[in-house]
Amino acid sequence: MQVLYFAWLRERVGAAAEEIDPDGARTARQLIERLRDRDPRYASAFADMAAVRVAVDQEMGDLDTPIDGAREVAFFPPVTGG
Amino acid sequence: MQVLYFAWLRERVGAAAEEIDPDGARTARQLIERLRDRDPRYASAFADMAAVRVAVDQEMGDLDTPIDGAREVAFFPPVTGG
Amino acid sequence: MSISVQREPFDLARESERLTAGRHDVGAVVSFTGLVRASTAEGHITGMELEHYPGMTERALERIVAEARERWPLEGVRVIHRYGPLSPGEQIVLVLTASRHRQAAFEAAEFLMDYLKTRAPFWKREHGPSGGRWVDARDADESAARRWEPESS
Amino acid sequence: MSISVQREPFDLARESERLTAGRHDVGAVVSFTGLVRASTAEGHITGMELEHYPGMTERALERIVAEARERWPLEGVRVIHRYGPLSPGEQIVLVLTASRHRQAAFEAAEFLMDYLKTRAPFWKREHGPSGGRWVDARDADESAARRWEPESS
Repeated sequence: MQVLYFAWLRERVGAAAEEIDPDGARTARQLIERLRDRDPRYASAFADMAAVRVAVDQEMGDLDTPIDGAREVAFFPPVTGG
Repeated sequence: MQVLYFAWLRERVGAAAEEIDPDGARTARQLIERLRDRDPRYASAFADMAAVRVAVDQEMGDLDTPIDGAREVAFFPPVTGG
Repeated sequence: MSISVQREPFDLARESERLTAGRHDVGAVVSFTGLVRASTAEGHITGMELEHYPGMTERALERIVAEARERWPLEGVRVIHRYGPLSPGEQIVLVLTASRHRQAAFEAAEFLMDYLKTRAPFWKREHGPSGGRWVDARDADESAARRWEPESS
Repeated sequence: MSISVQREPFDLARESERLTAGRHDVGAVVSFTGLVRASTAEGHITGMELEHYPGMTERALERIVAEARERWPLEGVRVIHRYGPLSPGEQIVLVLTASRHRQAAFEAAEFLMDYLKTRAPFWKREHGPSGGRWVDARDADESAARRWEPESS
């Protein structure tokens, strides 16, 4: 599964994209829990879960959106375009 | 006093502007009454008073706006610009 | 110079650039362009003639612009209204507003159009297959203008 | 093609003309141009960087445009959003709407901006004297977007 990070989440994780084995995670929230256990960079990036937004296969979702079979999961802060 | 007419009021009166002696008329309504008595063209132009708008010295007014000392009184239908 | 009453077409890009040239405090520019439609409520038209009241028109537009500036924090305003003969597809009116934020720019542009439609001395005469007719004022325009008056809300 | 995500500046006049060229059924064209301001809530900035999510950005904008077309009778819509480094005074975003009447054109343009601000994956990083900082989302933008949701009114 391709996992993408944008804005300050990208900076804190230290990568824009990485291939990750979801390791049984069935929602975005569970995937974040797996990542946090893996490395302190993720614990820092995902310290404030209220500031984390999720897209699954390029569709806006939330922390409880299922990620089974997804090709691409993205994490980013609230958007600030326009 | 210069009296101006616009749009279909101009067409019915048959003039865009004319010099008129107010002959004691103190409001736009009184001026219209004087004109009506003068010629059937005015009676036709001012047949529907609800459709008549007034400006005195280029300021929007109404039928009861005083015209004493005015240099220019204009009559026209509701505006349709923009 | 924030208002013009003219026969000639206007140039949206040039007017917009003038409003923001060298400015770094404008975050939002809204433009409204009104065009002649070939089909109206009354049927197909081949053109129209816009009559106005020279002198009063300019005063009315200046006053509407001044009122918009009082109501919203605007960094720039431009109003251009054409008169004379106009064909379908041609420009009639341009309203441009510039502000720090989008809400002020949008609201002021809508206000300017609503007031211009109901308070500026212009009259449209449409030409169609069955001759010419003066356009009637629309109640919808009057209601739109009234929403900006606090006493009516 | 109604949406573009690009590094290059856009040409308001050209986009506006494209929307109405040869059309005689458009009575109202509204444009919104968003520009980089030199002074923000956080102080003076020397520039900004707009990051986005290629692929998803286009999908999100297409969806927002489709929703605007469902809600209002539009004759044309155009949305251009830039990304990359931008200096104060530079264009960020263009929204153009064309309709028979002004109310639809104004409302659709405001809706597009409100949704674009809260639903399209862009992130601004401002650069100032004390370094760079990611811009926080504004509650005001979220409230502005919510006014278009019937259940909340």
